[in-house]
Amino acid sequence: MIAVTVSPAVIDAGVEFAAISMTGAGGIATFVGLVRGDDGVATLALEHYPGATEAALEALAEQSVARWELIGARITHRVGDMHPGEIVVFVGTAARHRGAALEACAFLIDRLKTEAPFWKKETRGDQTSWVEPRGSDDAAAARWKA
Amino acid sequence: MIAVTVSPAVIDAGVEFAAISMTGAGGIATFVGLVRGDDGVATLALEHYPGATEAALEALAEQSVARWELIGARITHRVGDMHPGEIVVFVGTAARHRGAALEACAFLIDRLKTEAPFWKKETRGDQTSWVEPRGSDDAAAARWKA
Amino acid sequence: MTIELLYFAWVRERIGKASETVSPPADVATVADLIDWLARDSAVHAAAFVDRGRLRAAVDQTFVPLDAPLGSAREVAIFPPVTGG
Amino acid sequence: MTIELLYFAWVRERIGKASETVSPPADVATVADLIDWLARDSAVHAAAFVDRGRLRAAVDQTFVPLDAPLGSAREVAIFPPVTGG
Repeated sequence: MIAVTVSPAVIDAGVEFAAISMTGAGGIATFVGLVRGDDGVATLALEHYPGATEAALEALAEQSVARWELIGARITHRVGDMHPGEIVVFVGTAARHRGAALEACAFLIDRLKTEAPFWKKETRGDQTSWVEPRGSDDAAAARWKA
Repeated sequence: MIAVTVSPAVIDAGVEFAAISMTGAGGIATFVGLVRGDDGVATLALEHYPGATEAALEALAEQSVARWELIGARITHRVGDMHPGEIVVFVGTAARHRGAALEACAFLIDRLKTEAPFWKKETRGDQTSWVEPRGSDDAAAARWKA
Repeated sequence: MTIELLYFAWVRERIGKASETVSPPADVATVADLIDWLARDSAVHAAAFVDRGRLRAAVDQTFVPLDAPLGSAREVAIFPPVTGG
Repeated sequence: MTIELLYFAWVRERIGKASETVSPPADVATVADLIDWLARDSAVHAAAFVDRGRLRAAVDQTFVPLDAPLGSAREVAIFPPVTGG
């Protein structure tokens, strides 16, 4: 079961978790990225490339399901304006065994960071700036090369 | 923030997630182990060693917080009788960066499996049997040796 | 050849629009050629594209290096490195 | 020396009780000695402890190998390998 959603709607972790756990799997791993409350960002704006984003996320989900024999993979990514404490992205994986679920979850968030066309803009006070890509993200994504 | 709970109460993933995400961290990783619905188990009974269990889980949580500089670690483990689809264990980690949260989450569930005094008994039809330890669990735990 | 151009993030902001339709000449064969051609006659485009190393592209929604051929592309997107998740 | 013994999982089931209080003689120095001493006079204990390789122990709630000294232990737990999570 693959489910990919890109939307400006607020992400409810409970709803997301319920969806990925309905697979009857023994292990569910999730990663949730939130707008951090500790570095002065008042608003985080997420821009994306409609159509290409969903395709990129679906391709990643399909790769993860094939590579780790997942029962389910779920990616829900918010776009538009959001605020500290709100969820930017939910990644959930369901598998018979925990190792597969945990690895696939790390794979999805690492690769999503470098392959899906999203761009973040932060507003701090009256300053607005686009987030610069991080070399550590490229390194994290590269470790999953098959 | 370390929170360890061992209890016969039903575990609500939404409540657990809300607790670990209240830390203001940028990344939350979770692992949830459920009673599998696909292998004929009608009842899973979890026995534990009161006192020693909580101490073992708290020691693991403290190790994870120190090693990955976590903002929070939460372990909630159910004991007593439970049924397919119900949550056996919730592990949640909160960190500034996703790599720390994901690794610490995998560490906690791997080590919990081999170091915390829990024992599982499965009932299938009218057959009851204690779950045998798996060599793969020992291997998974061993990879975290510092 | 008619191409729908899409811009995202600070590329979009610097160019001042999210999309435009262009008809480059036949000798514009790669994404890099297209960027050069756009920059040639427009100071705004030239400024947005000044640091080629910070540009990424997709042709018909597939991510490609800047030296990739346009082929019979209908949609070309130009944007900074992605920063989602 | 008075020791509170705790049994868990199938060790508990085979012995038929969750705990008992014992006073072993002074030459019972290790957990393995304690197991041998319990098995010597009780067929039920002997049967529960027959496969030493499948037994684990904790002394005063600290996990130890079977050859660990009892010291001045107040609580000794004997159980199978753990299978939680």
